[in-house]
Amino acid sequence: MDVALAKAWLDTAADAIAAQADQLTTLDAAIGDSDHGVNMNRGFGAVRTALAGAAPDGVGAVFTLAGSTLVSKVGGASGPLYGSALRALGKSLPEGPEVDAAAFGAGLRAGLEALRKLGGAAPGDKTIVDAYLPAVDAYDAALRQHGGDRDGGLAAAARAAAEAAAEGVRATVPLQARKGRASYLGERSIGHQDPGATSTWLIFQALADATAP
Amino acid sequence: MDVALAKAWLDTAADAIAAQADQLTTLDAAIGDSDHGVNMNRGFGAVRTALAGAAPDGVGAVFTLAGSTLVSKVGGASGPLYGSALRALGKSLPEGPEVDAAAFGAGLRAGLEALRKLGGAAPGDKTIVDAYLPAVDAYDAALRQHGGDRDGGLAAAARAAAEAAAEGVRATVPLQARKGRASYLGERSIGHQDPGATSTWLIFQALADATAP
Amino acid sequence: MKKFINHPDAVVREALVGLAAAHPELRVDLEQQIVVRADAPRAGKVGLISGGGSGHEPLHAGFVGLGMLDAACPGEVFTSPVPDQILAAAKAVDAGSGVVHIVKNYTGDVMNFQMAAELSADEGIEVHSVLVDDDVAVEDSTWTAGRRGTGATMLVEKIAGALAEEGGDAVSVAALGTRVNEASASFAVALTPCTTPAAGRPGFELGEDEMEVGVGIHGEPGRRREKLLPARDIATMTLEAILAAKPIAAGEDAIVLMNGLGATPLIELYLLYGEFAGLLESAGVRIARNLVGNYVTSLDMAGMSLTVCRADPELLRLWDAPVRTPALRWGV
Amino acid sequence: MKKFINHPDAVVREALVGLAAAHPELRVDLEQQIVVRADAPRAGKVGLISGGGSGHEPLHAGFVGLGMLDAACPGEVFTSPVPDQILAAAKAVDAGSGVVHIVKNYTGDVMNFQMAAELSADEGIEVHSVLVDDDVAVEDSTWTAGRRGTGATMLVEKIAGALAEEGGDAVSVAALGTRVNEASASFAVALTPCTTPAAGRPGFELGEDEMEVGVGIHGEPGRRREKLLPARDIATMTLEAILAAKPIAAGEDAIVLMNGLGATPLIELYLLYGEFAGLLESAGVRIARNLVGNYVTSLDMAGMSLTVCRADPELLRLWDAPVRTPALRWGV
Ligand SMILES: Nc1ncnc2c1ncn2[C@@H]1O[C@H](COP(=O)(O)OP(=O)(O)O)[C@@H](O)[C@H]1O
Ligand SMILES: Nc1ncnc2c1ncn2[C@@H]1O[C@H](COP(=O)(O)OP(=O)(O)O)[C@@H](O)[C@H]1O
Ligand SMILES: [Mg+2]
Ligand SMILES: [Mg+2]
Ligand SMILES: [Mg+2]
Ligand SMILES: [Mg+2]
Repeated sequence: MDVALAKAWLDTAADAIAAQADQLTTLDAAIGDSDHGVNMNRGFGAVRTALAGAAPDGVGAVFTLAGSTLVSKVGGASGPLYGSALRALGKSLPEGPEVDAAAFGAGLRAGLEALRKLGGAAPGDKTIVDAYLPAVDAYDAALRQHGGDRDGGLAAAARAAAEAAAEGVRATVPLQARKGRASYLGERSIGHQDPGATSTWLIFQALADATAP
Repeated sequence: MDVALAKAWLDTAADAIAAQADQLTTLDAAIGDSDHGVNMNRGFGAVRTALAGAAPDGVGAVFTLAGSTLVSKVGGASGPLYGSALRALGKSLPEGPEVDAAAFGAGLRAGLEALRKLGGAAPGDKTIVDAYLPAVDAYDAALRQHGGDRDGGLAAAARAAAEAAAEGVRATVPLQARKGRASYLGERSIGHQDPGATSTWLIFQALADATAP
Repeated sequence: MKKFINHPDAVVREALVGLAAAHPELRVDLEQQIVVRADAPRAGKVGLISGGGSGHEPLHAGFVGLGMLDAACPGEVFTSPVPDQILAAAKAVDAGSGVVHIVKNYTGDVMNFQMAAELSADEGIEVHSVLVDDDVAVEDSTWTAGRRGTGATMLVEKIAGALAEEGGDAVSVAALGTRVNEASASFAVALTPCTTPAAGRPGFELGEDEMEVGVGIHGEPGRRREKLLPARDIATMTLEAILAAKPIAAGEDAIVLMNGLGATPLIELYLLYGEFAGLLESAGVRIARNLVGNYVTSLDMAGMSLTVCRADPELLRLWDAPVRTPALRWGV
Repeated sequence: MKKFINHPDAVVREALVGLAAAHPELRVDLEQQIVVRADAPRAGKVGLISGGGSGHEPLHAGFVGLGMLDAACPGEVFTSPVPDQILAAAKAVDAGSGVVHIVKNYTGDVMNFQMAAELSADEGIEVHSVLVDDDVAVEDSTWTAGRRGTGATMLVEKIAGALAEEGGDAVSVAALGTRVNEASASFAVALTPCTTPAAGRPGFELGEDEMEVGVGIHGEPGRRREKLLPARDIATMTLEAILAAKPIAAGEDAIVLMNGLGATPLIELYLLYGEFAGLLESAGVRIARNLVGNYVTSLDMAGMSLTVCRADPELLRLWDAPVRTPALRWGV
């Protein structure tokens, strides 16, 4: 992955989030406070603007800038969580204008760890983690299989990650939330798809789209 | 008219107003503040209670008590207006347990004058006056014709008054209000039936019902 | 109808029970349905009395206390009080210096206060009156019952109340109240109708994209119905109506009341206030004092009214004078 | 959606423009989106900072001023502020005595204030925190994000603010804030959902005869949905939930906040207060102080919350201490 691809991913994610913002807000209305789409759209819009106005010299710098932008523009739960994840991803990457699929995969996992450290959510709590964790697991598994591909397996790993995230999103429906605003609902949170997991899937789907050959 | 008939009239009026309270309030919603039925019902309910608890020794005393009760229980525009009218009616009647149809008719007109003096409304202003004035005119005209009837013409005069009041109510529809709350609407008051004129008709209809042979 | 009530008929009475519990500094007479300053009557002080239909809270009972009203007479919801109530209030507050009625210009209010004034006179209480008719949405002509009393009522109560507290006599207090009214103009816009407990349904209907322009505080329909506009345009049309009726020259001072009608959140009132402040500044008018909040309401109506009062140093001084009431408090 | 706004994205900013115009005694920084006491930083005084999503006005900006907050950080509607804002507020009010964050317990608020605390520490500003979690509608267990911060926030801001004004140090002010929170319990009931400007539609749906019991102040659905009940029964269920979570013995003092959620008229709040006062009296609890009005709101939600804080003489003394802010003012 090079700087251009990193930017393309975030741009694609911004497009997907803009297109799905209403849907994300509707999901948040059911078990939260009706702002997840608005928050994510404000954040990724700001990321787009920040990246357009900056010339990051490395892949890591792209993600660090994106993460910092989310932290300072979003607020709410999703701002610090996604912001910290992207910042951790950026910081974990080796310096330079290009990183290989393995390093990127490790970075994604570093992002997950940062997010989990900040939010304290375990798998099954009906949060971002329920899409993010299966996505990085699937990424790693696919990479082991496709590491010899022309792009080092990035496209295949991203596709696998997106699919696993989608599966993870579906699996949030029957869960009872134990973190975030949805947890206030207790059993009434059961039967609803988690908004944050859904936006995580959009971001991994954007990765698959941006890396597709 | 004797004390019993005077009370019967007010009781009948109270019944009619209770039955039509919602309708009066709906009319008031269109060009006023949605309380005319509530006001009239509270007032005539109080009149019923007051009369039940008192033993007025004359016809005039019945109406004076009823009028004072309306003044002290209703508020709004209709309380003072109807209250003053009934008080004036009561005070204008000769003392004693019975009055003839002519004295009663003069009393009704005295009530109208008191109401007009207090409210300042002219015919055509879309108010109580537009039902009350034609009613007393019709009463007097009928009395001239039926003065020789067994009851001194009371029943026929009351019937004529009720019919004229009904006609007066219908005639308020195309009028533009110039008094009371409906006047704020200017031209938008046109096309609506006046609530106060409507309650006046109910009261005259109650008189016709109570005096019917 | 969704309301925190027990029974439509008991709303006013039960709210007074709550008022009494919350404000031991007030004397709430549930029998007479009046709210009186605990220290009334006060020797040498003219008694300031207002009242009107309930449903406009904090008006009037929320303005009883030091520096404002001596008594309030709450009627049934949207129904003026009855003469007996107003007479009882006069008896409770008159210390021989007379009383001043502050009356909003509605047919019912005017008649009931007038009857009360006659009863009071019969009892030897001198009564003066201030008629408040600031709502410029209504044309003031022989074709109407005249302009309605709305937002300016609380300005009259505050400023006349300050003079009464200082020891002004009944004639001066009434004259000052009249002067405040004459200097004031108001205009209201509603986004939703209101529902009285007794009626149980909204007083009028408004489409999802409509507003009622020039609405009354009893849910009386307004001048006209229009498509909902951005706050900026609503502010412009409101201020134009106000300044057309009561012009204020550039360089003059004004007291501005940015008032919510009951169900409009404060964030919207502040946003609107920002618009009005910008427009008044452009017109060269100096907002010397302002209030933003729910002061003269219309039950659960979503809407706002603006009141602009041309002020001189005397009005400003009396505006700033100490006041301690449930709904307005400063300087003490 | 019917609101007095220009554009959903501009609501918070434009309301701050209005706040600035209405309250020249506050410094409103539109760039950083913070509201600061004009006289901050004050030597020797710990800086009290709160903030949270907008839509709860007057909380928090309406409580900036003498005897209460030094700064407020309003986030977007129902979205906690970002760390940059909170850091900017800390820099604006810290006079070397450190700052105290008053944070409502929501995942987003906690994380953003935490990040801001780290940034502030990096800049050499000592930060202490009070976490407010008074809403007993939420079970406080490892199965939830913990109880939400609601009505007690303004009690914490008032009482901790009074101690800060007296010169209390950061540790004592934070400890006192925590003590007020621990002594407080709140519970809310909504009759209608609220609509955020950005979403443009209500957060949940309620039938014409339903109420949401234990609702959150962000329109989060509550514990359960029920048929609408008379005010008396709603009061009973509310108070039971509160006293079950935080019992108060007969003979003890309480501060009671009868709070409207934004679109509930004052007449209903007073009626409810009467019910609560009666119930508390029966329980032998003495309401030493009370407030009735819209203090911690939820945009245009029709609803109410009750907060009961067990009070001792120190809390009452600090409650009575002078305060001068846009939304709370006494003693000065
Ligand atoms: N502790 C947590 N860890 C991981 N994700 C969380 C946590 N708390 C909340 N979330 C996610 O955040 C989403 C809500 O984000 P958003 O609506 O933007 O913030 P807020 O809840 O502050 O309004 C939830 O759907 C959930 O997936
Ligand atoms: N000046 C007046 N003279 C005669 N009738 C009037 C006058 N003003 C109002 N009314 C009558 O009163 C009716 C309204 O009564 P009501 O609704 O009880 O009082 P309010 O207008 O105070 O709410 C109107 O429909 C009208 O007929
Ligand atoms: Mg949310
Ligand atoms: Mg009426
Ligand atoms: Mg009325
Ligand atoms: Mg949020």
